Amino acid sequence: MALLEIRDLTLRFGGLCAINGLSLEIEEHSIRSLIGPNGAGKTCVFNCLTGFYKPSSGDMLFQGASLINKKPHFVTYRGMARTFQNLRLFKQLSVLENVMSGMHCRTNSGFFSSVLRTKGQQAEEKHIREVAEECLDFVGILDKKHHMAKNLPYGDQRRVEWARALATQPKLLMLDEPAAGLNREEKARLIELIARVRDERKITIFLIEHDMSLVMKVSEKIFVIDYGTKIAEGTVREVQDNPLVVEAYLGKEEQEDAV
Amino acid sequence: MEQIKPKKITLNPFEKVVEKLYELFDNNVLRYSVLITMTAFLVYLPRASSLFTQEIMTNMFFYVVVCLGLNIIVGFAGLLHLGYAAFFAVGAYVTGIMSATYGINFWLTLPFSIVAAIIAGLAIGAPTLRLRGDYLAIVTLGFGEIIRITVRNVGITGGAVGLIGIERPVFFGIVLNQISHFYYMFFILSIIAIFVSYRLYDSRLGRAWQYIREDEDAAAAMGINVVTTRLSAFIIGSCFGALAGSFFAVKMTAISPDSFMFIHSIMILLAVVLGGMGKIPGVVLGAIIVTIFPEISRDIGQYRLIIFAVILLVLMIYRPQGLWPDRQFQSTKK
Amino acid sequence: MLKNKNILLLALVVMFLVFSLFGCAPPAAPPADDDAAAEEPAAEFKGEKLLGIMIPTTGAQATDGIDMKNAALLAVEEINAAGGVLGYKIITTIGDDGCDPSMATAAASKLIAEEVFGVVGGFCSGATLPTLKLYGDAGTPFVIAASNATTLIAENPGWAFMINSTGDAQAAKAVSSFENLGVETISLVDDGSAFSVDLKDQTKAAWEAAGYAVLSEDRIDPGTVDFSAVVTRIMSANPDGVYWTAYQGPGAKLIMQLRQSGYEGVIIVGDGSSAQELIDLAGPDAEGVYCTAPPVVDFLPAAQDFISSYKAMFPRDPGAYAGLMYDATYLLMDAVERAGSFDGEAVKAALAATDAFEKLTGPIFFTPQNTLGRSNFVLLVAQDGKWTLAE
Amino acid sequence: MTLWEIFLQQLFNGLLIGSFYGLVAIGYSMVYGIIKLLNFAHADIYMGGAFVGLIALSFFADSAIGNAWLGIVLSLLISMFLIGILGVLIQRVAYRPMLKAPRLSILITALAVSMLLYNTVMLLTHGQFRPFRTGLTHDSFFVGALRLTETRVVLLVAAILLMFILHQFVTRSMYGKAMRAISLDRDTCQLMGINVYKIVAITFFVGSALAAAAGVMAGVFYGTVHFYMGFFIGLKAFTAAVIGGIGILPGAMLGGLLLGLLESFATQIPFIGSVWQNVFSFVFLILFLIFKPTGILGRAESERM
Repeated sequence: MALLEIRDLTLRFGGLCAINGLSLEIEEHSIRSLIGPNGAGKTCVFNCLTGFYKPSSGDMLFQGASLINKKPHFVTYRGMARTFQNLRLFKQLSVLENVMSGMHCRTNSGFFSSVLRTKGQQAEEKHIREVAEECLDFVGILDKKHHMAKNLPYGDQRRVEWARALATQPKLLMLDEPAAGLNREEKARLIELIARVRDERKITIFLIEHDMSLVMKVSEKIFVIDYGTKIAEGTVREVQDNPLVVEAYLGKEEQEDAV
Repeated sequence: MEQIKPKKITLNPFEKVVEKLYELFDNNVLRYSVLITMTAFLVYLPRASSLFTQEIMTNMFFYVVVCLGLNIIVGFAGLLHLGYAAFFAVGAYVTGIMSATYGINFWLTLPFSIVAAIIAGLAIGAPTLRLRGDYLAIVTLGFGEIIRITVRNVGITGGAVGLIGIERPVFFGIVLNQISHFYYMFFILSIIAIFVSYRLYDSRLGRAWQYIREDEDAAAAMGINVVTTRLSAFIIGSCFGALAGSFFAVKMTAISPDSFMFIHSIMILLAVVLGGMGKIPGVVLGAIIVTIFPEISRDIGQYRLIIFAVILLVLMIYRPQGLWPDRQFQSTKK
Repeated sequence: MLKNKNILLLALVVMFLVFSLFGCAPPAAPPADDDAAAEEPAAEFKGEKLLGIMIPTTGAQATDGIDMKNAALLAVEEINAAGGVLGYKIITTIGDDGCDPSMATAAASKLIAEEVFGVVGGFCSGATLPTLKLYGDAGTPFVIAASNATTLIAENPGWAFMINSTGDAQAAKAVSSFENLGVETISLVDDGSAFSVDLKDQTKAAWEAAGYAVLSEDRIDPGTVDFSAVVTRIMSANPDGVYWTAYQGPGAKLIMQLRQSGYEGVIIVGDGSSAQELIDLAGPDAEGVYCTAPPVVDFLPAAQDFISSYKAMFPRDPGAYAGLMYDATYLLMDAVERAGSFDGEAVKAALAATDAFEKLTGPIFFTPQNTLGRSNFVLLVAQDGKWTLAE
Repeated sequence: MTLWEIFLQQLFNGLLIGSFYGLVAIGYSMVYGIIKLLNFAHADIYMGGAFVGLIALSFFADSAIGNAWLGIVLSLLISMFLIGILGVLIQRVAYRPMLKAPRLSILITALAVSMLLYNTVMLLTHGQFRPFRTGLTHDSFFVGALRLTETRVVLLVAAILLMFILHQFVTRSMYGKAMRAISLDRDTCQLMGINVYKIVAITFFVGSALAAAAGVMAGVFYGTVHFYMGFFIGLKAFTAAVIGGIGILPGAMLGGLLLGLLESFATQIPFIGSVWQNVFSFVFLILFLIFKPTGILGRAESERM
């Protein structure tokens, strides 16, 4: 059974961003990419999946259970984690605190246990810290855990976001343009990291990306959408040869020239 | 894509001093010795000072408590609350009514005061916290006025005259009726408030508030239920206020609607913003400034609020983090 | 960027200081405005004794508070010029109660801490209330010049003396005035403040006890935008008379709206509205409005000297409560003289034994509850843009 | 008075006060629509408008223009212009540097501006009421059972006229279109070459001018002005804006009229009366926030959960 299944998803939004009868499936332990020209509705798909937008119709099943009408925090609790296209770190907090946020939905101490600092709460805090540090170590920035997030270089801020998403202990990790703003070297490390996340942590990966070279290198299967509709699906080679895809991208370039 | 470069951190002299202090106080021995000295000094103070000083200090401790309560809402969770005095009134009136009208022991009224604050917090928090933060601001502002008008118009609260003859509390056989008693009472309360604030700040719940304050969407994506977490901050902060109000009622022995005007809410908010929202030492500093400043400069009386308004404006535009500097590097321990 | 911020912070601090300096020099204030008179005691005095003045010098009621403070300062100056009290020079200290109960307790504690021998003042009843116990505990005699809610009586541990008639006396005056004007049905309007609600309740009780009907009771909260709905309600009840028990600002608005809506009955306002400001605000609509007022100095023959020396010392009119405050100050000094010492107990006993002390506002003597032994209210009527005695 | 007469009278009272609420609510709504700021200072701008109008009027009274209404109209226009400029200044000095700042900071800034205006006027007037002398007589006449004065009728007509002009301005003019475009998507507008700052400034000018007009009209109507006069009307105008649907201008007008009517009639209900008048409208705000936060005219956009 597929880990994630989208059936006939439609989002009417009044304006730019819309999804039109999209269906796709993501198998466990796979790496899947969603590509498409600007404004094709890629991020909208993510926002629907993670509960930020409420789709107009259609269904989304994660491990067989519907995600319709589920709020973002519940979606995360169920095991889907995401990163954001433009960094959304907690800027005024330390790197470690940022990553610790991921553990929120896996823990449960409340007001009284915090104030009284009960044994259970202390053990939980220790556990949160350990998981967060392990995630930071995994992405390779454990040494910067006490820096304030906003003081880190851009590439490191990206890695904090991945660590934060990993800390939610997801089954599915959704990366929204993870390579945006990274240099060549950082991209290379990203490709390696994506593979490691899948192989070492057994996490399925679903990513949106603009950088075709990166998409070609990491993903096993690609979905292409344009104007909210899926126009192609398949391996790198299959997609590359698909005339619809070529048209969508070339058409887009023409538009850009016109602007 | 804009490349964000790491910022080179330069500190002004005050920030340097505080940064040094932070480093210094990573040392446990030093930290505890300073704390103990300070506590000893404050414990000894009533013996060596006039009633007036004690009154001001009591008032200051009281402000520390309410400011830390509001800080949970405004500073930790980033919600603008403009009717804090109303919650403070809820506590004061619950205690006042139970003790003056029904003769119930003061200490027994405290749980009721908390329950009342929770109910009031739910009543205005639940509908508004689902919406944008601005709504909360105006609703709390309105709520402050409503509570004031309601206690004025209702018989059980003693109407406009208020409640008179609230029983002084008895503590292990001692009737607390001297100003020095209340000095110690509010001193202990403020220590408890500081303690609870620190514990919350460094806890799962406290961090969740800060995540939401920093970025609501990212917090939701990390699995934090934004509405209930906000509501918890709102209610816990309100309970602080209500408890402080209960103690205020027994200290004054008489309460009236005039004690809970909009201006009181504003002064408390000002103290929180002035020192630095979310920073506990900053908030304590703000509470001290707001209570001491008018006393040492009574002459400027009527200009006080204009000065505060200008400070607030300049602060927000040029130094939104408040007077107390941020810690630039966290402790490496623990 | 950070440098820039530092400069701005500096600017903030400078602004702060400038403001404080600006504030330190009270604009156009007379020299006697200082908290404690700083002049060196003249050689003939045995020493100095400190008198506390508790009034609101900030907040919405500051105008009346400052009038009262000035009157007390004038009295003290006159007393010192006449050789002081028991050979001591009297100096003063101000406690600002801000018309707010919590500020008032702080102010009272401050005065007590400064070891004043007695306190004069008290304007807002709500603010005066919580201080009674403090003065009682400290054994400080307190002559209350203006506050007159009946609720004060029960809270008084015996150290406070009220020289303004209490709310019930004013209610009685209002009832008799309405009767004399041939009114049989009234509407009552208050603003929700302690003092105005007290007066409304007292008036209602007295009016109904006299066998007449109260047709409607309304409340106009301070700051309420629109009175027309309330006015329509009063018009629909159509009473012979309307009694407004609160302050002049909203009172003037109410009078104007009533008259503009065609109300032709009797309008009486309580002592909170007895200031000239009411007539200034309401203009021609105020003509013929009555007021149950405390003994305002303008109408007291004995007070002409007071008015001229007040105006000579301060650039303003004395206001409604200055006379009472002046009397309160003199009364306290008189009690000290009679007691022969500044000791609290002795002064308290002397105050209680006061017999027909008379200065500006008529004879002062006290009931066993320490309230004024007679009604001092007068009925005024607005004529040609001025209050004049109606009797 | 018969029940019918009371009804008519309260209906007219409600319409008049409602149109004042509407004029102030428009300012809240416009500013909220365009930069998503709850402008706390708006209520104080209304109050400031009344005082500027008072000063201008005393000027005209001295120079003896003769016709009372002419003096009022002139001071109304002067007040609208000057307060409009004040609104733009406030926007420029206090809000513009904060547009990218966290929500909380800009709200506190707005609060600080409000405190500053409010306390400045309080100091300048020593906290006293000031008479607003217009020289108008209040001879009344009857329309059926309804007792009216010239002042009331003119004010109501003027308020409705102002709303109408605003509506035309927003729907027809280039600025109005840009204004609405910015409220939909500021960043895109910037890309399309719209000078966003200029449009925001114009919004502040128009909103503040309308509040000033309401202030002057309130002065003319009630005969006194006071530094505190803005507080409740601010709260109620905001309620009106929410009732109508915040960011929607016809909604603000509708909400204002509705709230005015509700309040007037509520005064006549025995259990509510004048004592609970201010509480009543606030309860309405809460009810709307619970059941219909988008307001009467607000369309439910694709919901963000």
